[in-house]
This record gives sequence, C-alpha cells and structure tokens, in this order.
Amino acid sequence: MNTLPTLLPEATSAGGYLLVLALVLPFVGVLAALTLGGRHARAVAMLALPLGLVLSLAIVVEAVRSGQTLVYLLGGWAPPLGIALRADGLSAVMLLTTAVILLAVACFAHADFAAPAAGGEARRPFMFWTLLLAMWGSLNTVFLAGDLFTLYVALELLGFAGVPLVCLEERPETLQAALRYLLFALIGSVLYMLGAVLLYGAYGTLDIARLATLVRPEPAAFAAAALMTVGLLAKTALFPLHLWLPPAHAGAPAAASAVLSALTVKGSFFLVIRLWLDVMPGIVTPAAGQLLAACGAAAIFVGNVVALRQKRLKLLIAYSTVAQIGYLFLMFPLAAGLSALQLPTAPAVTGGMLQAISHATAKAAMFMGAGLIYSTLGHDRIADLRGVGRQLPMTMLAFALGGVALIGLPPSGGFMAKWLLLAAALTTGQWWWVVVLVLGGLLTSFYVFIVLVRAMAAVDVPLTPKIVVPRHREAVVLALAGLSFLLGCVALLPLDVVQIGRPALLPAGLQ
Amino acid sequence: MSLLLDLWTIVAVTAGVFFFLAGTVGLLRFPDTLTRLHALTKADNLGLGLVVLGLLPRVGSPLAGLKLICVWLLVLLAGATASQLIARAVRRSGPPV
Amino acid sequence: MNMALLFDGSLIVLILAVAVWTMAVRNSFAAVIGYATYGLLLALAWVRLAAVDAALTEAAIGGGLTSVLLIRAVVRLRSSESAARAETPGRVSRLLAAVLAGSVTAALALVVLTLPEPAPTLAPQVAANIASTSLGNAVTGVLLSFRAIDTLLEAVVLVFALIAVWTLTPDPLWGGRPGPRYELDENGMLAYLARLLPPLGIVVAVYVLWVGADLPGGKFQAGTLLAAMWLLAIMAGLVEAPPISQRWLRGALVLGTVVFLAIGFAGVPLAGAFLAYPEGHAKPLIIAIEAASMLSIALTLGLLVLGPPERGA
Amino acid sequence: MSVAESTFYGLCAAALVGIGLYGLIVNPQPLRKILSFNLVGSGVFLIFGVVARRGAALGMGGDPVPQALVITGIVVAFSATALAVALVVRLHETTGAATLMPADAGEPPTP
Repeated sequence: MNTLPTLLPEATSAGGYLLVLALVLPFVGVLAALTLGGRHARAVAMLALPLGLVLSLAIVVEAVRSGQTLVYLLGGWAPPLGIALRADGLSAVMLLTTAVILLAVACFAHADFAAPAAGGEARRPFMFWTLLLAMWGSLNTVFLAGDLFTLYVALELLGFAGVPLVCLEERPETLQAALRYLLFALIGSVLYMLGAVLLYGAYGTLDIARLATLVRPEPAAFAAAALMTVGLLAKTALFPLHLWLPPAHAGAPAAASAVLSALTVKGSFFLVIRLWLDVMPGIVTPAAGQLLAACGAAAIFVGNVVALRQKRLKLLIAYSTVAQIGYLFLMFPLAAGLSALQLPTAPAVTGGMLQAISHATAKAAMFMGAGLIYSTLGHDRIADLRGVGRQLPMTMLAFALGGVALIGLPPSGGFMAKWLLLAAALTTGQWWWVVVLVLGGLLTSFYVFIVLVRAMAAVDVPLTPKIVVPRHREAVVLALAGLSFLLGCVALLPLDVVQIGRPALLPAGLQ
Repeated sequence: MSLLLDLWTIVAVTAGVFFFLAGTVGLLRFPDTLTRLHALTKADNLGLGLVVLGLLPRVGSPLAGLKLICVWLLVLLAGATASQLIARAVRRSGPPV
Repeated sequence: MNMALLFDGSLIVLILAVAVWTMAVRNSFAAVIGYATYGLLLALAWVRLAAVDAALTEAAIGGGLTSVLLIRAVVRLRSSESAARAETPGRVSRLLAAVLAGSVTAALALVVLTLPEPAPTLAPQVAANIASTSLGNAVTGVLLSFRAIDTLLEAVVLVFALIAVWTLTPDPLWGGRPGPRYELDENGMLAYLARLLPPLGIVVAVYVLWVGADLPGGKFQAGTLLAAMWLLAIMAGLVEAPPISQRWLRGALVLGTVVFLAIGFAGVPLAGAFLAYPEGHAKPLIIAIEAASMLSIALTLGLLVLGPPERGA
Repeated sequence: MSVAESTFYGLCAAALVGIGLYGLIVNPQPLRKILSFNLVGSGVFLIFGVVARRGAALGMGGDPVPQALVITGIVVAFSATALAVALVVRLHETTGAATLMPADAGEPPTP
C-alpha cells in the first residue's frame, strides 16, 4: 500500500526524553510567567535558564557518549505519520550555545528589568522575561524538530518572540522597525511553508530524515528548495534582504539586541543548513552554493563598509551583524562543492558552525557592552566615546576580545572558523573565497580599532558617569567575550561534536 | 410525486437565485447606501428563503430540515441587524467614503 | 459531471476576480470587504476539495475573524490613508514585482501540473492507526494524536501572539482593558442581537466541539464561534472587555495548553511516550484537551481582535 | 471531483500566490501589505488542499494530514495578522502616519 522505501525503523534513543524536556521547559516557563504575573516573571526565568543549561549539557554529553543522533518519537508515532525530535551534533551544540548566551543575558539584564518596587506588574520587565523564555523555546524547537511543518510553526514562534523584543521601548522608529521585521518574517515563513507543501505533494512526508532519502532532482524539489531558501534568507537577513535588521537590532534594549543579533538570526540560518546539507544534499548544485556565498560575500563588504560609516555604536554593531551573517554562508560552496567531489564535508561545516557560535558569543558581548556604554554616557555616539576606557575597563576589554573574534585573530573562535573555511577553500581550489575572507577581516578590524582608539583616548578630566555600572554586569560581558576569544581552543578537543550524527563521509550520491 | 417535488425545487431555487441576482444588481447599481441596503436585504432574505424552501423536500431527515430553516432565520437576523446598523451609521455621520 | 465542472470553473474565476479586485481597489475599506468575500468563496473551494474541517476554519477565522480585525483597523487608520497611498512605487519596480510574482506563479503551476501520479499520501497510514484513538474524524486524529506536537505548539503560538500584541500597550495603561468602551444602547438592534445570539452560539459551539471527534469540527471552529459571541456581547456594550492583568483571565488563557501538557506528560508513565494516550482512553482524553483548549482559544482569539489595552482597568 | 479537476484549484492557488506577492511588494500601505500576505497564505493553504485532495484513499475524501496542517496554518496566519494589525494601529497612533519606510529606506532612523 505504501511505495515509500523502507528506512531503518527509528526508535526513541536512550537519552531521548531530554529532548522533550529541553523543548517543553521554556514554554512551561512562559505559561508560568504569564499566570503568576509580572512580579514573578524574572524569578521564573532565573529558575528555568540554569535548568535549561544543565539539560543542554546533558544532551551534549549523551550525544558524545553515544556518538549518535538522539531521537524521541512523540506520542510513540514514528515518522512519516508521527513527528520525531532529533538532536545531532549540530543541534546539541546550538542548544548549549543558546542556553549559555541566554543565561549570560539574563544575568546582565537582571537589574535592568526588575519588577517595580511598588507592587503590581509593569510592562517592560514582564515582557522582557516572558519574551526571553519565548525566544528560548522557539530556538530549541528549531534545533530539535525533525519535521518541516513543526519547523514552520517554530519559525513563526521565533518571529512572535523577536518582534516585540524590538519594540520593547515604544519609540516610533522602533515600532516601524518592528513592523518591517514582522513583514519580512511573515514573507519568509510563508515562502518556507510553500516549499514544504510542494515537498509533501511530491514525496508524501515532511520528515527531514525521510525526505533526505526521497528527494530527487525534479521541478518540485527545485522549486521547494528555492522558495524555502529565499524565505529563510529573508529571516536571516542575508544581503540583499538585510535592510530590516540594523534598525530592528539597534533599536531594541541592549539585552534584547544581544539575543536578537546573537541567536535569533541563527535560528533561520540553522534551518538553511538543515535544508541544504540534510534534506536535499543530492540536488543542491555547486552553482547554487556559489550564489549563496556570493550573497554572503556581498553582505560582508556592504555590512562592513556601512558599519564603518555609522556614527552610533549600536548601529555599527548591528551592521557588523549583517557582515558576519555573510561569513556564515561562505560554508555552502565549500561544503556542497566538497560533497560533489565526494570528499568529506567536515571542515567547512565545522567552520561554519564555529563561526555561528563565535559570532553569537562575541556579538552578544558587544551589544551588552554597548548597552553599558550607553547607560554610562547617556548616548552611544562613536565620536564622543573618549574616556569610556577609563570608566569601563572590563567592558572595553570585552569589546576588544569580541572584536578580535569578529576579525578572526588567533586564538579566537572566529580565527578557527575562518581558518577552517580558508583551508576548505584552498583544498577545493576556490581561491576567491580566500580573498573575501581576508578582505572582510581587514575591514572589520578598521571599525573595531576606530571604536577602541576613541574609547581609549586619554582624557584630562575623568568623565562623570550618568549611572555607575555595577562591576558584575561588566564581568558578565567580559566572560562572554572571553568565551568567544577562547573558543578557538575547541580545535584541541579530540572530538568534533558538530559531526555527530552527520553521515559526512558518505556523499549523498553513495547513500 | 417525485416529479412534482423536483419541479418545486427547480422553480423555488431558480426564483431564489433570481432574487439574489436582482439584489446584487441593486447593490452594484443603486446610487446611495440606503437604497443599496434596501435592494440587498429585501432581495437576499426572500432569495435565501426561496432556496431553503426549494431544498426542504430534498433533505434526508427532519433534523437536517430544521438546520436549513435555522440557517435562514439566522441569516435573516444577522442581515436585519447589520443593515440596521449600517443605516444608522449613515444617518449619523453621512455617507461613507 | 459537467455541472460540477461549470461550478468549479465559475468559483475559481470568481475567487481570482475578487482577489485581483482586493489588491487593485484604491479604497482600503473596500479592499477589506473584498477580502471578507474572498474568504467565504475560499471556504466553498475547501468544501469542493473535500476538506470540510478546513472550510469551517477558513470561513470562521480566515473570512470572519480576520475581516473583523481588518475592518476595525481600517476605520482607525483612515486619516493616514491618502498619505500612505502617495508612496506607490514607480513603473520599473512595479514591472519587476510583476515579473517576480509571475515567475513564482509559473513555477508553482509547473509543479502542480507535474505532481506525481499516483499522489503520495498518508491516508492509508492514518486509516490503519486511527482505530487506536477511537476517533471518527481523521483530521482530529492527526491534530491531536499523530501530530499532537504541532497542535500543542500552535496553542503556544496563540499565547505568544497575544503577548506580542500586549507589548504594544502604552506603559501607563498596562493592566488596563483592551479596545474602546462600547456604549450599550438598550433599545438598539445590536443589543437585541447580542442577547439573542450568544446562547444559541454557545450551544452550536459545544455541538461543533463534540461532533469534532467524529465529524468535521473541533476546538478551533468551536473556539472561534465562542470568540465571536464574546466579541458581539462586548461590542454591543453588554459586557466589558476584562483588564488584562486579571488573574482568572491569565489562568483561562493558558488552561488549554496546561491540560494538553499535563495529559501529554501523563502519557510517559501510562502509555510509554510524551503525547501518547493510554490504550482505550484516547477519546475521552482528547475531548478533555479539546474542551479546555476551546475556552483558551476563544479568549485568545477575542483578545487578539481587541488588541492591546487602551484604557485603564 | 477527480484529480484532474483538483488541478484547476492548484492553478488557481498558484495564481493567488502570485497576485498576493505582487500586492505585497507594490502596495505601500502596511494594512494592504497585511492583506496581501493573507492572500499569499490562503494560496499556499489551497495548494495544501489540492495535495490533500489528490491523496484521497480508502474512503477518505482527502489525505487528512495536509488538511490538519491547513487548520494549524490558518490559525497561525490569523495570529500573525492580529500582531501586524496591532503594530500598524499603534504606529499610527504614535506618529499619526502608518507608513513602512522612513524617508530614506537605506538609512535607519536615529533617535
């Protein structure tokens, strides 16, 4: 009765229940925050986040221990009828990154978003903590879901959590930025869903693992790939679909910007990876990979050049995100090109993921640092940063370390990432991406140094801070930046976690 | 007998559809809101009533017939309320743009 | 058979015509009315495609509730319409947009025409496994058993959307009531309707929920009906929209999701998996989830239409 | 209705997606963009419906899986519309205008 090829029967794996907990915990947090009311929202978040960190650590450990993808069959129904949660190395690593960054952001924002002393609930703190949990749950769903439609719902969740974070401060321009963000997000998800429909129409399943074995080069698959990719790129803000990002990310409060820039865009990027490397590796042509990376290269140049011209620190950092997103897409021709040559895709994929994580930690630190600078000076005009270095030494050190990671100097995570991409480009003879990588790093170093030089400039009179920033907030920022700086050392680990559950040694054609 | 019922259905439904058509033409061609409302509600209530009457002999069970009549009554109610509200809005604030 | 073809053909032409008109007409109010018409026509198309559940949902939410939402918005935005209209892009960008939209349509048409024959389908698998849930409506089975996580997440989507809408509250009004104050006109037609219809609507909603296990219907359609009745009573001035800080309101909003989660987790010890139902108890549990969700959905949909708070408690 | 006839609805859906996309790009008013987005969405759902109809088997009028997905999708689209509308209205109330583009699209606004 069923013409589908039979797969290995999939079953819930040993640590599978961890995936359910990781998926459900943040949503339970949202519901609890909503019912308990704004006064307790922060407590709920501060309780759930460490728990979530432990959970994601457990998932990583379990994945490393078993060396396989963790699977949980929801309701006991196996795909294609049911839905499976899956965590391979990619998912596990992203879960962990998300938990770490969100916990850092929560520590950073702890004082900023306190419930009012007078009793009752206030809008800003209630919304911030609820949305933080909401964002976390959406991201976890993106990382864990093994079904294209569940992923569509997750994408929408991501948008509904991200848009209100942008307009937490109710200024007209943030409302406008939020509206533009929402429209882009909606177009993106509708195109994504359109692609998913076509795949279901052609293959009768939405399960990623099954689709991977079924997809053939034919109109439906090509149309689906194109529509879904474009939709996801709009959400990831890859050039030329990036215009919504800078005002949205720069307009949000610092802690929210950190989450949006570090994590939210990675959610849709993660889906692009899933799509290209896991769902349809067989039909993605090298030319498409080159096109994607060309957009990435354009993003690197445009983002960096426009960042250089910014007068405000938060906008500079936001444009730098546009550029750094560009780097993420350089992995595609390298990975796809390699698989066409029937060689391992490992280094390029690892490099791409490392870039994602390194940018996430560095960018979160930089946005939060910018927030501290803003509250110290009462503004974030780059021209008037003089003296900040004296006032906020740890923050400026964090900014420098984050900058080093963005530029890609050793031993930062950014260096390792770019090194792996560089190596992959050289082994596949695609020297032009080497040029892009090197020039991009050079441009990045310009604006990082401009900010540092301004901030470190000597002043005769020490400036009087508007608000004295407590040291522990600086410490959080520094810790995160330090993490991005030391991330390059993961190369010393004996095991490449990202490759768990990835049949990288078997190019698509041989499966 | 069944021929007679068929004939009844055809005649009633055709008449009903005619009233719908007339009402729609009125809606599109009449000059102002009030006359349009008049054309629409008059013709549609009657039209739907005729269609329901025409379909009544065809239903499988009395319950289904009851549902059909309920549909008609609900539409009558909703139509009357909506048109009354629109008419009042027009009287209060002049014709809409 | 030819009659059917004629009907389908006219319906499709009508749908496309209304869609084009909705896009092209200059007056936004007219466009919204066009969209409401479009939603109803689309519901007919769903019936023709043998998807009565989807038809009910489209008529209730796509045609009904969305239109109410848009009409309220268009009235409030009227003063800015002419200014916004002036920004219409130039001929070149319009041409580019047309080329883009045209090529997407062409590609989709090509894919639709080349879809595989026979079509891949999960209907046999659903048919083989539906017995374990003792449900008669396969769509409800998919929504609440096989793909329960999607439905659970969808409930979360509604909560997120409401939270997002509430973010737009002006700070001093936080905790206040959404929407304007509607004056009750004791002798008005609307008050009459709002007294007459809701009892009937509630009965129909419970009926739609109850039969949803075996026939087309379910919590979304029923919840939308309830939401419509609630909105009617609010707009007639019979009841006030509740202040959003009310504890009971918050509790009712999450009730459906909490029940869903609780039954889902109960499945771990009782049926061996999260979101699994114990043998033989699936149907009552599913109806319990649906009943709780119906209330939460009704409240959420109603509050989504009303928007962020606009006045004090 | 046979599979061939459901194809007509598929072509209709393809056209709806195109019409909606065009409106989405060309119409400057946010509210009309939201309307266009709904049009695209309904076109996508209709393709789901055609896919479901083609999968009719064993006495079921259509494949229930895509039919269920459509219901989820319609509710999600409504939530999105509600949020977008609330944003537009709020923007209008704060600025007196409801346009999407600042004076220069490339240059983000500065506070």
